[in-house]
Amino acid sequence: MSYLSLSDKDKQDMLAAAGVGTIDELFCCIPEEVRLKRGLRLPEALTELELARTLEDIGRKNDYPERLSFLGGGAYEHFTPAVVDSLSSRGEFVSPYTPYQPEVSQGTLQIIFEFQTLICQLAGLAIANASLYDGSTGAAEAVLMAQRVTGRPKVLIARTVHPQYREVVRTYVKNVGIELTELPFGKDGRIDAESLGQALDDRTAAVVFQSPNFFGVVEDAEALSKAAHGRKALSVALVAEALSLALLEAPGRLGVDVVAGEAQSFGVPLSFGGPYLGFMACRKDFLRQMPGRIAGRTTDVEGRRGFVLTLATREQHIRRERATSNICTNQALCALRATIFLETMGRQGLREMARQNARKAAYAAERLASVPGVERKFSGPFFNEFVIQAPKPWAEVDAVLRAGGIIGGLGLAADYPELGDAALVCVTELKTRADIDRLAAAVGEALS
Amino acid sequence: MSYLSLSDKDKQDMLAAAGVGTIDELFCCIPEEVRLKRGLRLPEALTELELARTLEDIGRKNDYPERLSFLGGGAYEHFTPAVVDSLSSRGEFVSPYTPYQPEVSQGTLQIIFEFQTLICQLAGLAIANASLYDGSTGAAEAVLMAQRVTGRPKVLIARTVHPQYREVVRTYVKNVGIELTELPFGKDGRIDAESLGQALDDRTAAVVFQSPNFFGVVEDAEALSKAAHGRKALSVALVAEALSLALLEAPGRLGVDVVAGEAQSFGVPLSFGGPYLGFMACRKDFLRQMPGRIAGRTTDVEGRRGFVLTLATREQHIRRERATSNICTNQALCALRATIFLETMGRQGLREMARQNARKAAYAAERLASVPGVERKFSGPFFNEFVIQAPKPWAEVDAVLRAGGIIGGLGLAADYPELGDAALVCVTELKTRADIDRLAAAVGEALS
Amino acid sequence: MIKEVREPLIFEISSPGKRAGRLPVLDVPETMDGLAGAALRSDIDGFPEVSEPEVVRHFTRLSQKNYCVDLGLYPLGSCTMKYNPKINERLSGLPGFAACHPHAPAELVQGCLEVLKRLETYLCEIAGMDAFTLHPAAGAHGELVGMMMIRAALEARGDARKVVLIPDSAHGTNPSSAHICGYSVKEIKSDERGTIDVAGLEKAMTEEVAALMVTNPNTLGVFESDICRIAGIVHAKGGLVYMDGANMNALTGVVRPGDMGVDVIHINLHKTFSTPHGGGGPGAGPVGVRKELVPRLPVPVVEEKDGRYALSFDRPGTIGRVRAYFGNFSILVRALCYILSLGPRGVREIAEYAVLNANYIRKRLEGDYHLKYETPSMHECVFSDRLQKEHGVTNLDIAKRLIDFGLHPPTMSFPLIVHGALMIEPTETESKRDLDLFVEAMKTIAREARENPGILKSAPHVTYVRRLDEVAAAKNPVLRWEEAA
Amino acid sequence: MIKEVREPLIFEISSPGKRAGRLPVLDVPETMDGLAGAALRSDIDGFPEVSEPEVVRHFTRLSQKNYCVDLGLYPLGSCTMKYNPKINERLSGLPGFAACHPHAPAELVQGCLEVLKRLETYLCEIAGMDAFTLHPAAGAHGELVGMMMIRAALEARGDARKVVLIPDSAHGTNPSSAHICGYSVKEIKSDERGTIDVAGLEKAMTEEVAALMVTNPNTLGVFESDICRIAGIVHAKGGLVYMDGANMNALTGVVRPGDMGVDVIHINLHKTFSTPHGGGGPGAGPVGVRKELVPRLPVPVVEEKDGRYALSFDRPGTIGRVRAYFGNFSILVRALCYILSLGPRGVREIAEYAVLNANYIRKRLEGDYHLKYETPSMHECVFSDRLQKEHGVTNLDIAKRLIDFGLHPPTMSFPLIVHGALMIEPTETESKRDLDLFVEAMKTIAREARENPGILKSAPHVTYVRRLDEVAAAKNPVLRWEEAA
Ligand SMILES: Cc1ncc(COP(=O)(O)O)c(C=O)c1O
Ligand SMILES: Cc1ncc(COP(=O)(O)O)c(C=O)c1O
Repeated sequence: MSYLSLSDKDKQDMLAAAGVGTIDELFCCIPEEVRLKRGLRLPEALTELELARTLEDIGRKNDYPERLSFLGGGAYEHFTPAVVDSLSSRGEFVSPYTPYQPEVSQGTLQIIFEFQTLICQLAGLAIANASLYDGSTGAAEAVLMAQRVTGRPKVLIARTVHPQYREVVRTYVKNVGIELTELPFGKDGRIDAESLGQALDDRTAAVVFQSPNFFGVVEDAEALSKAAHGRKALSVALVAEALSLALLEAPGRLGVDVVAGEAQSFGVPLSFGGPYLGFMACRKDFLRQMPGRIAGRTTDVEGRRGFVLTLATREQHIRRERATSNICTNQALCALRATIFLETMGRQGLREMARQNARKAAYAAERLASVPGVERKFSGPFFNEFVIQAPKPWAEVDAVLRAGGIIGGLGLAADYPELGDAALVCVTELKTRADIDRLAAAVGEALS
Repeated sequence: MSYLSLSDKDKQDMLAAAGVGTIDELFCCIPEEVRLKRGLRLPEALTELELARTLEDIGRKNDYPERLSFLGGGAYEHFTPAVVDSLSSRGEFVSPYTPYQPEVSQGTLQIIFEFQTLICQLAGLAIANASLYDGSTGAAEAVLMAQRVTGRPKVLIARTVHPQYREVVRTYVKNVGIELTELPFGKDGRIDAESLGQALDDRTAAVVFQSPNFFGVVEDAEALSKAAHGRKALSVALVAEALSLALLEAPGRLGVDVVAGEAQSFGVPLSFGGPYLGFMACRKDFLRQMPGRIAGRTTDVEGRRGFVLTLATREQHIRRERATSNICTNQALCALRATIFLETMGRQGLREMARQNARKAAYAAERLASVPGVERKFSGPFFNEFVIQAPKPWAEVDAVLRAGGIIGGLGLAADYPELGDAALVCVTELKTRADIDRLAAAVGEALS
Repeated sequence: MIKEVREPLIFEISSPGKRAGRLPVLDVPETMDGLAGAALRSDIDGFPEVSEPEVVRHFTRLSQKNYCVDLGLYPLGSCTMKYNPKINERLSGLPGFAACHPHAPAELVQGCLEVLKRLETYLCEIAGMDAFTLHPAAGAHGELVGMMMIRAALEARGDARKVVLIPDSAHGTNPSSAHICGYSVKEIKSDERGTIDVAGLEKAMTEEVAALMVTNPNTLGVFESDICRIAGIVHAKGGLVYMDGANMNALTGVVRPGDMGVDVIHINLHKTFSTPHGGGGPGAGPVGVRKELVPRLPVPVVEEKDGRYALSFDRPGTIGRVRAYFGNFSILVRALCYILSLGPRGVREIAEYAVLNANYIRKRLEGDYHLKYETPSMHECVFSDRLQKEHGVTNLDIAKRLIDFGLHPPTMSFPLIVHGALMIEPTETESKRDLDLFVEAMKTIAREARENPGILKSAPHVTYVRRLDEVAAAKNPVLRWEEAA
Repeated sequence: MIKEVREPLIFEISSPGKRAGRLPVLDVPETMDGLAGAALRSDIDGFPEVSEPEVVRHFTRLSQKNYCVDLGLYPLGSCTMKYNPKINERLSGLPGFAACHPHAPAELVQGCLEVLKRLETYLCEIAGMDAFTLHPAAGAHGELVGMMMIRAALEARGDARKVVLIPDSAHGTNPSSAHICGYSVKEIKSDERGTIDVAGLEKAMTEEVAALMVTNPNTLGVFESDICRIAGIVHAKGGLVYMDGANMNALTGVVRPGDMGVDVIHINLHKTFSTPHGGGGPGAGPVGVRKELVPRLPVPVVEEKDGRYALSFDRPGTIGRVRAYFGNFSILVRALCYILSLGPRGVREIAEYAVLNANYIRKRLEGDYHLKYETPSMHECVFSDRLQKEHGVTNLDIAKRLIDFGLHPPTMSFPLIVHGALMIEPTETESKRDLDLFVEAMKTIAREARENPGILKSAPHVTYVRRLDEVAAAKNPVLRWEEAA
């Protein structure tokens, strides 16, 4: 396939107009010695039909999609109304650039404005940005922002935060002199209050926790925020399962200063980990420290309401090395999907979805706990994920389940050696009672 | 799911405005005794998720799609560029009505105008309409039109015309006093010239043939047209495989007066037989006898070019019982798909596709003929289909092939008892050499 | 997005050598032997040559020159322009359906046959008929098939008869379909209520008459309250009652045609059952019949026997085949999806809210526009331009002016018994906000007609093209692009 | 379609009780025990309540308020707004890919891993590097990851150094990314050719300097002809050369960064490799490195062993993780599709035709607009508004006026070394017709600037909104809708 649009005649006419005889002459300023003297070593061009067959074959090599899976841990399989695909795939949404020219970008700009509003409503905070790359880099941006706001060097981060989010934060802070201290968890799967008390001091910029945390357990955001504020540190809540915001009290109402996280649950496909949808909301007074793009309302010369990208003075193309972040291109199309998803599910639908997740997870936890030898690891409240402990190494259980076409959960041995044979089980509204019973039965067999 | 858009308050306000207390009052003029006193006996409402699961389950009950199939005979599996789906699925194309208000329908109208042009170019005739239901009803309309044009009562139709097209024509003409005479075929699979000569007389309105005919054989349109014109009858060519028009001489150039047929091959999915795309092209002097909608060029009050539906005086909404046809809604969206398909494939691409069909069919015919006991039934030239004769009843061969995941062709015993154990084999550009070799090998086994 | 931009014809941007569509290199011998003896063409003169990016821009730009239901209210009377669910578009295109070949053996397409059988069953329940055929490709095709069955039934009785009675308010396809069936048409006048004049019908209904074609509610949006008496009169003389069900949207779940004496009915799935219009089709016009006419159904008929489906062809008395294969299948899938997603309550709500919305508009516009018939409205109401005519303004001017407000005009071409008709059908899926936008626009236009008729005459002002010269288009027809010689 | 129609915010058409999204009835006990002890909310204040038809209209209408590549030329400099193939959209969404969970065991997602490995391999060949990481989510992310690898490599040598040199023509993300890496930025002046002043560089290049970040071709569309000498200078002082590959579209198949002394490079797949911009993302910014830096690659790394793929985490020396999971996977699928469909020749044609189109525009507009640097252009050319300034017309006015012609404006926000910049990048997929439409519009505007500057000042005239007050937006920010108290 070629996507060029010039006929041979066009090409000749244009070369003449450009005052050259051949295209090669146009590359004159590239030193002869570095030019590539051979053709690229790439497979020969495929036609559309061959390309489709090739990719479909590669896709079929994935042996995961057909299985009954209870994987979660930062990426969630949720119902997505058909309107999300049909509307978000429109060329007018897919093929424009960042809305730098507002007069011809009112569609995208108004949608960002609506997205910011929806995120604020869910987070219970005053302002939100247009998106960040994903939950992990969102966490890193939140940490950097906390340092900018407080001018303090130390950040406490809970061990119950998504392991990969913690790794990314570590990578980001390495070169800017932020000390990370990890907060251990207790029997209930929540941050250990005592250790927090000891670690908190006047050099602490923020207490960073995730709720529901990586174990699916809901942290006590109110207590954590109180503790942080007691030392004038910020309370930063990370959210990996954004759907929980529809059911759990809004973090902003519990004293949280910054909410950052992952909104993939809102109509963005699993797609092997990306593209996903990082988001951030915070208190109004942090506005000028906020990373990423923000859309705002204004009027045109005739007084009509319109929307524009605003507060660009925070951003790299104006501030350069003094910008609040280096982010430029973000995840606009994913934010669009989320906006369509949220407005379609609506006030009632979104809460119903969240409730079904909680109830199905509770049912699954109970069914699994009734399997001889299996117990729930943590006593804390959970949303749609929970950790179970099997009397056998999880790898062995997993192998048996897999043979039966089931992916029962995520083994935690690698990320949490201290938990031994535990596994994280996720149950969303897409799992039927029969699916859950099938899992429980299979685990029972695997252990008998 | 419900697609209503009124809140309870809206409903109350509107009832009040309408001056009634309940919706039931609005049905006052329906006699009490006939009103339905019970709820409809239908399955309870399904949510989108349940609906999707239900339809996907039903779809999985179809055991055909995964198989290697050589079925043709009026419905053809061809390559369709991805742009056809992405563009034709746009709401602006899917959700408007017939373009009765040209100022807000220029998209659809210009596309019809382009479609008419493309059909004229392929058929080699002066005018074409905006579409008809499908090939079979197109054939019937052509027959009725021939009678209107000539005022003659008798129509000769070839036995080599698609059997279902012939049945539909028979149903249509039953009540309007047209006599149908069927023309037999010869060893070459073409209309038997002698019988044609005998059947043709001054009461004959038209000689109706299909080319390539149902056996895949290309009829001698020029000779048939000459013969028809010799008696002042019309030459009407039916086309079931529209792709053939890219390679075979344009019927209009061979003396054909009317071309009607099926353009499903141009980007319209098989979809178990419909919706498909009937089309008709003819000589300019038949314009006022043409059935169906036609778009024409005009100008607006500012002299800008625009398009409108025109010559409506032929149609039912003006002419009522004296209309050229009762057709109103046609197959506009399929015509749009065909237009995108043809403009994407283009002058070179479409001809290349047609050539590949002819060559792969020729290769398949040769491979199959080399299977001991198998022979090609007809000697006439063929495009992408041909009839083979097996030494065993085709049903038996078919059973063996099917067990091997292959649908080898369409048995002709039911429609052409006189052909005994013959089958119609179709090979398009989508079949690879390996597919064809696999078929030949399987047929060999089935016969050994 | 820009009004002034004129999109060229694809032929005008074509240039030699450009191409988008490509195929894999041929993997068999180059031979053309198979075609030896056939006349081949050397080229397709004038056929377009463009790149894929050009194709995409061409159609994306053209799409934006269309108004559509996805953009706003589309109150085109008698067309039931309701919302077309996106999920149905996806499901009707599932590979399991889209890839099925119509010649595939029945055992291998049980899913497709199940779709057909289920839809037939549900339509029977909704219309109160004994059987349905799904073959007809549209409403007019359904009328033809229905009248053919009536004729066949009468012939079986020994006399096909000669005449079909049709009210003057009927849609043009009715007389046209009757005509193709070999019947002559006799028009029945409407009375002052806009309904069939029963006395007149009684006179007209002779032994010569094969059937009455009645639309109910009729094209005025008025329910034929005497329908039972009317059916009685027709039946008494040995005739049959054909109902044009294009307006079923007013009745679903409330009253069933089969319960009011109708013998044969067609339904437009692309109206009542939400399958999209696609700018003029494809649709589907299933036909329902009473027991007596079941033998006349076109072939093939889908039959179910303990969970397995088969096609029956051997049906003495059938009118034969009316279309190749099995009708507009993917349209039928959409209709099935729609019924399944609505359920019994939802199907009744179609009629309830369609009628509520229409009556809301009627009440709000009474006084601003003339209403020829005071009779209560069902799913649509028909105003006329009589009050505006005094200012030299016609229904066409009103229609074009509505476009300036971002709205689609009502139907004007019929019913023929209302001069300067404005036939308004909002459908049940509209929001109060969109209904109010329409009402306000119509009220503004009524005022403009009095105070500033010029602005109506020159409308529309905001479209890519202004008012188009339809007379010139018909006078010297240019129906295709031709290479400038 | 109508300019005047203003689309309300969804919150403004919301009303209590309306809903679109519904779920099946719960099939497990109603209990909330699992959440006992957690603080729950009773509602989501202000959250929208609308019907599905309303959602569809809202977004369909909003979409028509956007300009996009599918509608016309989008000559936004440095953004490479080329055609995005539709087939790639379909293939990247295949269930086989879209349904894969990132925590799925590697044995069950071999297809996904094959996609990653193949793309890495092809990018290495195209850029002439030894390894690529596909983790970065965008160009800026790639810069950060690249600079982190440089820092880690230098630290391993014992000294991370303090400074990064960046030309004054560089994109804002360069200094910003260097800063987050803990480096201070020293600006390098451009010479009269618009390229790096080699003498100046030689002075600035000390042992304090960790790296030079060079964009080649630079943001003027000019190729850094001294690139080899420049690399030599940097390497001689123990520094590394980072190349911002956002402008790879000028080089593919013609010259490979790895062959001109570049140590680390990021590429914007959403530019050179045709993945759509989506109104601001998602994109992907893979980073390529030379052998010496391979140990620094972020984890995990995909490894292939006789046809089987595995993920390697245990890599001492890695900078660690830079993003959860494996990058913007579906974007990577699109890029792979693009490379496979173009092949060796097609990939070179990207650069050939991108440069031809840019030079065609440059030659046709020379004289009408001022060209600060006479140096030959590659894939884009940067004019300025100097000639128009004499008439009080700025590049902003020119940009807004282009909108009236149905075209998108060029880039104006940089390079900072050209005041009133008009950075024009047509890309290779444009047709001569579309290029000529742009050239004619620009010429008309140049004339208008002289004869009728007012019409430029008041532009645009044809859009849904006219020129917007960006100052007011920043002065008192309204960043979300709030319920009118
Ligand atoms: C009352 C009535 N009857 C019949 C028809 C014809 O239906 P179709 O256009 O599907 O052939 C229509 C279509 O507008 C109609 O309004
Ligand atoms: C030269 C240059 N470098 C870097 C970037 C940043 O890339 P991204 O927006 O993908 O982060 C851009 C984007 O415009 C650019 O033009």
